[in-house]
Amino acid sequence: MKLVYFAWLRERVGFGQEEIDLPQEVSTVSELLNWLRSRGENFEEALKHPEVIRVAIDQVHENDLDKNITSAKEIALFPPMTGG
Amino acid sequence: MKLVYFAWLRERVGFGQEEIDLPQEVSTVSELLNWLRSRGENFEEALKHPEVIRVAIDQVHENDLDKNITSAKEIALFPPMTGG
Amino acid sequence: MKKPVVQIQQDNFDVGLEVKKLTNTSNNVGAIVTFTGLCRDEEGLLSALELEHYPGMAENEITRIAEQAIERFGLSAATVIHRYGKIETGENIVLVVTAARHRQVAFDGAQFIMDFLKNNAPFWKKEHRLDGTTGDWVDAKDIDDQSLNKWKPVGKN
Amino acid sequence: MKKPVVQIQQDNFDVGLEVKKLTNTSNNVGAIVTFTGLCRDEEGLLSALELEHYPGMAENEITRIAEQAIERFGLSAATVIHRYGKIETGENIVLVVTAARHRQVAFDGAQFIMDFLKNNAPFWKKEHRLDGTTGDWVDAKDIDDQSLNKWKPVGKN
Repeated sequence: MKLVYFAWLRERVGFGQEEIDLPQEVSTVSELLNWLRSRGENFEEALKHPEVIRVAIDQVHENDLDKNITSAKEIALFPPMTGG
Repeated sequence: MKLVYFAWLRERVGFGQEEIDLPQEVSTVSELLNWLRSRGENFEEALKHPEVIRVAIDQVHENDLDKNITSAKEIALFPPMTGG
Repeated sequence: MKKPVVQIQQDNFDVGLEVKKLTNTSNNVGAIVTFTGLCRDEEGLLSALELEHYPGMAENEITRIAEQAIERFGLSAATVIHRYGKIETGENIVLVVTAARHRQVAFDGAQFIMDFLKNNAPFWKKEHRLDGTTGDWVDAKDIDDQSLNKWKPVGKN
Repeated sequence: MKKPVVQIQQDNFDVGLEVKKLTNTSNNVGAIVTFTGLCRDEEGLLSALELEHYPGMAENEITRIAEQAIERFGLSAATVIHRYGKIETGENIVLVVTAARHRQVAFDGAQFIMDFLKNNAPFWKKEHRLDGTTGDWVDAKDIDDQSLNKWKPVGKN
């Protein structure tokens, strides 16, 4: 599975994308966020304000933290958008 | 005093403008409209639907039929506007 | 207060050029809205519209409306160009351009100008039909009148 | 349903050209509205904005929003162009063009697209300051979130 990060979230994580194998105990968005936080200080810092983390599954916005992600190809994490 | 007519009102009157001397008994918008109607069939036809006659005094819209017009230089009569 | 640019002319206008003029007025403009009104063929009925106007009053009335919009919404700039004479279907009739720091203000300013222009600017349209006949004078629409209702009077300060 | 034109690009766009493209689609278009979003200098603080985007999703999300606008308001046509990369103050960032028979529809369609684009299109802005330092990431504004409230869901027919 591909994980991609944007804007200050990318800067805090330290890179823009990575390929991961989802651990067996991770099957929802909120479980993914918890697992990522355990991967180091950079992720802890990047994800410390969950209320400003937006998630897209296969390039579609996903607001439901309980959404199953096991069949996703690409999950993106980013701050609230400021285009336009 | 100059009177000017526009659109179908101009077509029904038969000309676009004229110079007139305001009769002594005419001092308001509604008195002007009544006097004009007495000037011939063309004016009678042009002014027969008072609800669709708009009036401008010296190039400013005037909704008050009792407005005094004796010091006006130019009075315009026209149908509802359809610009834009 | 910034003065609006108001032009009443027979010639066509260039939307891109008028936008560029307002873009360069300040680096603190964040939003430009344009409205272009065009001559519709009304499902193939019309070949053109003939626009009659009241010279002098047309400029004055549109200037007054644009000045009100600049003051009420705090626009950075506003341009209004209205054509007269014979205008073929598909051609431009009227252009409104508003510039502001933020988008809602630019949108509101442009809509305000168009709503009042429709009701108060002394222009009248006569139809030229594709079959060669001269058609009717276009009727004023109730909907244009109603569109003023959304601009309730604001208290003076 | 007419498909919107959506472009995500580094290069600038030409407002006049995009308007002309929609003008020529039909002689029954009576109204064209454009919205141009520009890079403000924030009272002399900024020299530029760096726009980061999510390739693929940016196109998809804006296309979805523009298609919704076309269907909901019955637009004749819609174009959205959004730039990315480094954009100097005074330069264009985003363009929305809507065409319709009547003006209220064109205005509503353009505002709808901008309101949803602001909240849902995956773009992020980072400040470049005039003093040479790299500034903050621009914060999302509550007002952009609230601006969605005016577009209440409509019943399906």
